Amino acid sequence: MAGLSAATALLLCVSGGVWAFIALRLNIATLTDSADNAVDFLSRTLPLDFPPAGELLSLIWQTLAIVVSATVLSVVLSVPLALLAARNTTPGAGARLASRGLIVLCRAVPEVVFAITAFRVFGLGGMTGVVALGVHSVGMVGKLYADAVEQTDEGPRTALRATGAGRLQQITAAVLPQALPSLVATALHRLDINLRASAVLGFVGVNGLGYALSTAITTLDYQRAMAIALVLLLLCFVAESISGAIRRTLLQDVTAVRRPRRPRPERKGARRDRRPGGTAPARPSSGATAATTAIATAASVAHGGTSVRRSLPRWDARRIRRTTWLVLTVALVVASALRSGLSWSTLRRGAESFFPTLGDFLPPGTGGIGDQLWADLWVTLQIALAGTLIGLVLALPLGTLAARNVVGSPRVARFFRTVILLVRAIPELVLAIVFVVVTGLGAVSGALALGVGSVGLLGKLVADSLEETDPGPARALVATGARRHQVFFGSVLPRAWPAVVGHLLYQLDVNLRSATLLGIVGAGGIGYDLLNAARVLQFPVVTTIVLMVLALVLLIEGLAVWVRKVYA
Amino acid sequence: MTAPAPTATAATATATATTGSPVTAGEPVIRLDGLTKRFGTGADSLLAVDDVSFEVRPGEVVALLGLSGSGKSTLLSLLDGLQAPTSGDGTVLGTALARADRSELRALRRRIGFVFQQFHLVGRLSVLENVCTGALGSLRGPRLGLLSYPRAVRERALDGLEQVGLAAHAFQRADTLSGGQQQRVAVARALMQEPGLLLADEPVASLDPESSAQVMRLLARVAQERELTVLCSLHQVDLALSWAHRIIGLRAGRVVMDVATEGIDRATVMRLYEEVAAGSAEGVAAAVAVGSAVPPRPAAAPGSVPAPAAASAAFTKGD
Amino acid sequence: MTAPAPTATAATATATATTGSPVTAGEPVIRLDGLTKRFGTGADSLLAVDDVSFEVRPGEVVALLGLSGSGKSTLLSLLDGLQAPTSGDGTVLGTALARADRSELRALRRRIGFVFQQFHLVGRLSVLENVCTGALGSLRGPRLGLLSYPRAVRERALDGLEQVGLAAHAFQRADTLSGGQQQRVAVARALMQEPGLLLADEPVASLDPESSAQVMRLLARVAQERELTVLCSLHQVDLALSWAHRIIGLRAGRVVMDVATEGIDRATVMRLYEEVAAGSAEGVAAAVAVGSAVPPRPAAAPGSVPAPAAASAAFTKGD
Amino acid sequence: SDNGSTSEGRDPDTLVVAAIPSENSTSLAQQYAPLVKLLKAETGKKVRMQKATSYAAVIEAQRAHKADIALYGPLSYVVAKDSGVDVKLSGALVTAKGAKPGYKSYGITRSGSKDINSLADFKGHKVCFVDPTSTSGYLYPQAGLLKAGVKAADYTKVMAGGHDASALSVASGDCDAGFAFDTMVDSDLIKQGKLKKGQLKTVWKSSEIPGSPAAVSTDLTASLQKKIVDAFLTKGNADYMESKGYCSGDGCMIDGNWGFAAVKDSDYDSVRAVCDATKDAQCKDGS
Ligand SMILES: Nc1ncnc2c1ncn2[C@@H]1O[C@H](COP(=O)(O)OP(=O)(O)OP(=O)(O)O)[C@@H](O)[C@H]1O
Ligand SMILES: Nc1ncnc2c1ncn2[C@@H]1O[C@H](COP(=O)(O)OP(=O)(O)OP(=O)(O)O)[C@@H](O)[C@H]1O
Ligand SMILES: [Mg+2]
Ligand SMILES: [Mg+2]
Ligand SMILES: O=P([O-])([O-])[O-]
Repeated sequence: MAGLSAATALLLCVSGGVWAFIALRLNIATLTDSADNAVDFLSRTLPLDFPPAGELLSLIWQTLAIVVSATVLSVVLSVPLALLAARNTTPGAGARLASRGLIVLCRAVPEVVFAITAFRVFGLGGMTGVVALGVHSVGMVGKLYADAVEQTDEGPRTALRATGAGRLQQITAAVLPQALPSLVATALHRLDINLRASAVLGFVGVNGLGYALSTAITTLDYQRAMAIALVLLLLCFVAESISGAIRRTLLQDVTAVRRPRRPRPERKGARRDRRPGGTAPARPSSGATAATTAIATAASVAHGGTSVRRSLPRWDARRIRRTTWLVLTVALVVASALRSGLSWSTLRRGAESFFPTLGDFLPPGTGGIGDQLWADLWVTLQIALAGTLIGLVLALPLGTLAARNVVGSPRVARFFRTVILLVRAIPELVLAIVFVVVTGLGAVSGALALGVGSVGLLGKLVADSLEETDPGPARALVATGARRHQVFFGSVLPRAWPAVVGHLLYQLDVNLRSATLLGIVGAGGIGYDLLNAARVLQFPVVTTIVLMVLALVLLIEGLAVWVRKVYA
Repeated sequence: MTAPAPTATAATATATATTGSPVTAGEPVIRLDGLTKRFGTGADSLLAVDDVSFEVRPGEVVALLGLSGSGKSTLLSLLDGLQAPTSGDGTVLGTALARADRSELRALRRRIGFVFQQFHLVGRLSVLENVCTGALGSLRGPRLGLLSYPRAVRERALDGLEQVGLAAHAFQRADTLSGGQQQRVAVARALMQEPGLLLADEPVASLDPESSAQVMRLLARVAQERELTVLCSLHQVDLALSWAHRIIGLRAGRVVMDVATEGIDRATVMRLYEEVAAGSAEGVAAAVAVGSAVPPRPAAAPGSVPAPAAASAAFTKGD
Repeated sequence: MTAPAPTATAATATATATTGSPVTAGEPVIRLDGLTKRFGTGADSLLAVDDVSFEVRPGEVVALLGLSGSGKSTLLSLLDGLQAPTSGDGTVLGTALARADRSELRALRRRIGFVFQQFHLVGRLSVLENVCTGALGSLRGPRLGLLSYPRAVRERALDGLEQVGLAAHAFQRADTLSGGQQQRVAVARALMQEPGLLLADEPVASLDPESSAQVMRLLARVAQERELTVLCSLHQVDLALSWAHRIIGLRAGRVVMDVATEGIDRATVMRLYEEVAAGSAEGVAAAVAVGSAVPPRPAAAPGSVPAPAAASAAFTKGD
Repeated sequence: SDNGSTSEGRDPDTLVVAAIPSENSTSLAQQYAPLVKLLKAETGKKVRMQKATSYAAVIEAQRAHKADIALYGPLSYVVAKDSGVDVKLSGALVTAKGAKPGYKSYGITRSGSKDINSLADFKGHKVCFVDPTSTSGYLYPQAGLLKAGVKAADYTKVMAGGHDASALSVASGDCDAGFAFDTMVDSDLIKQGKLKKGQLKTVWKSSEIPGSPAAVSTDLTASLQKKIVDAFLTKGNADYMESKGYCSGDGCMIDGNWGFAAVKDSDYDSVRAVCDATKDAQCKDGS
């Protein structure tokens, strides 16, 4: 019954997308007509124009310091919030609702607004940037963390519950270790989103890569813009490959089947003598000695072959490598925190001016444009639905092809991961301008830009959640000789389904909020009003708009939570 | 791999285990009164545990037998407060299941060791850390990583691993262990609690005869040394006969047999598994009659675990 | 609940099963040549399967015995091409494991039924749909939802469920089944493939004696009817003796025993599990000697599965 | 909008008007509705208003013939024109009837700071700008500083992100001195209660920055271009539109202005001069 209504709700969403698609008069013909405009535009991005090396390096380090600090801040805030928000770890319905609400609030308020607010609290400087980026990031990180926690297998946790372990103990010992790969991957994913979002740092007096990028675009310096985008792309590649390496070591055995390699020539050495001639399928029947040898081996292996009893693992290569990584990461975080201007005095100043600043935003007001706000909210919803539908159509297959446990060939998966990463690295504004050039200013270019942009996020989320499914059942279907796509539909998808649907609704919510982008390209919508109200210092209107967006986002979030519960 | 640890003495054909552990006459450790668990509602609902009432005295070693799906796992999880009963009540170690609040349940669970049928290890953690988590109930605060456990706990966990023959695998990731190895880790984890009551759900299902016997011997020894009460679902009737004081048989969620192992013969117990259609209800009923009075354990009637090397002869009881 | 389905005839004390399934003299179904699997590298690496060479003829029913962690599961998964061997090679149903490409492996797997030790059901799907997925290899195109399977497949899946006594649970979610029920679903799924070779990893570990016997009878019957070759890891020596033609014993990844069940006695097989320390290496060696020639099955020497109601007497062979 | 092209030019059914609302408007209410009605009545076409905040998007839309009329800042016009977009001026906004179009940039510091009294004194201080695309918050100030002999290396440059942020940062002491446009300092922030009158002192005023222009695409047919220019210059003002009943009272102000006045391309040479002086990236032609 619940399943039926959940399916109906999802179907309604998809039809909403189709309807919006039609209502916005999105059609392929107009697209292809003006495609040469886009080609012409893109040709103006060449040759690339890089900033001088020294300047570039300092830009990178400055940006990286703030972005790393902001991401760490978001992780630190998100872990407890997510544990309160996840169905299986929350202490109660009240706490769950409150923390979900808080997470959604962080998401509903764009970084720009956080930046404007944080500027009034902390003044100019890196600290403000860290807070603005970090707090806004909680909206995504907290949500994905909560999802990851809900996704964990309940068995081990029940086992610890049965030992009388407390809630927190159960969580640290059974839930977090299971969710760890996902937590790390999400943090790194957010890191590269924040790298690009660092344009907002321009609002707080910090020059960084993102800001240099947006400045380059607004001054029509596309050669510089694409050069910086390329630098960002490389940084994202680094983040992605680190996250990939971590996923691989942490997830181990994700791939259903390792392709048999041709056997290497044996180096048997000592045991050669046991197989005279080496051709006959010699059973170890060659005598008592053979069996004895075998059993002796068993004994020595069973007892570890070593006499030292240790209660901590040996310092083998793996442990050394892991520890080195850990130390390096901690060092980077500390250096970043220092570089980004974290200090007690700014914190104190922040504490003093927090509430007065909050006062500027209250009570909410409409600035005399209440009707227009509602109309714009409607437009925004339309664009978001259409954009998400486009994203769905593009990202589902791409994300699926990028999951290593689905396609089997690591090379194919890596190729599609790269495609997704490339899409994510294209500056959104450039994407938007391309569509403006193709379709003109307005909702259509907004929806298209959102749709294509969705591939970067949704594709990755889909690929990740497919890779995280329990490999066991998939192995079982592989063992029946099922083809890859059959294994996918028979086992991987049913298991990942709640997560995929969750991500889809999350994308809708992201697109709804990306309305600021739409405002930029003249699509109208609530995002434009929000930016404009902030620009002309009408903070009560900002509050109203944030509340309106919040209501919509909460609605989607509620739908997502419910759907996940039904399909859990 | 994993030849049994040297602590187990397999040389003697029938290692006595629970020998001489008299059931003390104190308050029952478990007292169930019409305990019932129903899954689902309406026509499709299923009575997994149906009006179960029995008592278990301190020090008793009880085997829970029954067909697949007869409600053994569900009953055990009710006893640990992991699921709430639909109706009826039970008192375990002095705690009333249906009335206990969260902290009382936690305190109760701290005193009960539980071995899950599906092991439920944390796959990504090392074997040793998995065993250490068994001590969480007696530690304060959350733990993250092997290093966060006190050295004493780690040492004790290593001892436990040695006892189940897995010391060499201490630092292997739990999800790369073989089925039987995982099961033994689960046993070691439960024993880390130093429990007063052990609930074990088919703790030797995935084990070869030698490892099974080794684990059962271990449980029997611990039971005797620490005056532990044990309730253990099993599929091996011979093991149950030789090892337990008492057998409780379930069928479709109901207790249909409750007998002392002393003096009962294998055939009688096997009737528990007989087809219903075969009209053998009376047989089972007869068996139930045998066990209708909870047997006060004679001090000299211990179960013993057959050593693996023994041929079928070992399946006869006695030591 | 889940009383065994009426199709199983438990009334007869010893249901004949593999009786009269002569091993045909054709090409071996399995031929292994120094098959080896090593996990990890360097000092910590572990030889899970160590230089294993043997042959299995069409129609043979082989039990794979060994201590926990001796490499049974690893060997089975190598045979199904689910893991790649580190060295050595094997030919299964005419396909060379180390040389086969992806599509050849898939074609091979389509002809091999595999029952996993950990069942590996898709928890969120219904029991029936899980069984239906067993037919995927012989269907074209992806399937999503029970309705997407042809009616014939669903009917066959239902039959399979009936045979393992779970028809009543067809529409229950797989992850709410009891351990033993899940295991039987896994068996039904493997049989959906109508395989030429069945690899079963402890397919009755979580089952009570009646259900175990029922499942083994089923496998034996299918083996006979369809000329199926079976390689099945087991922990129940008696079951192996009564049901298989041949026993292969593993120890630390090595084959240390390879004997026909005909004429071997339980004690000899039990030596497989003996402690190394006890200096019994010769015993095992002797056993190995017994099995040095692969036994051509005499047509009249079938294994039989003891029915549950039978007492220990049933463990003697014959029908 | 690119349907109906003929040899004489495009004659689209719908006119697309792209607007970048200026930051010194104080109202959020419908700023362009009366103008849309006017254009509709005067050209007989459908009119679609597209508000955007990205200069780049609007300029590229014009270049690709996806926008027919643009309302934007002086610098945007200069960049568009000089980068080869086919546009011509059709007027610029003025705050009151008869006024000269334009506004000024202020150099500011705290009233209390005794040692800063001119741009030359900015040397050695932390100076707040708005952002590198701002005419009044960056471009003109740069030119002013250069003229006063202050080179980029002589002070610490901070981008505050907005005119308000720049002014407030000066007030709070985050910056020693800074720049913002005139009304932000003189009235907007004071009305908001964020600044007290007399808290900041103005130590420099820029030359008049030409007003925000309206530019029409020259690939439209000549007659259509003429209709549009006429509409802007003679009827595009609060008085006319109110008389026609398109609007009433304050609702007739266009983005806070009374209406349009005639301007020539050479009026924007001052912007070009400043660009030449500063050689700043934002003046580049973007290709
Ligand atoms: N992925 C892996 N990485 C490292 N070691 C492994 C891995 N898989 C298995 N092993 C080790 O290989 C050995 C053989 O395991 P396997 O699962 O084949 O044993 P088994 O005979 O099936 O045992 P059981 O009867 O307990 O199921 C064990 O010691 C196990 O710990
Ligand atoms: N969450 C659930 N929802 C619905 N039915 C359930 C649920 N859990 C268990 N059952 C059903 O309850 C019955 C008893 O299950 P239980 O796991 O207690 O059996 P069991 O005696 O442990 O069997 P086994 O020996 O196979 O492990 C089974 O028929 C099972 O399908
Ligand atoms: Mg069970
Ligand atoms: Mg195994
Ligand atoms: O409106 P400005 O370009 O002067 O910031």
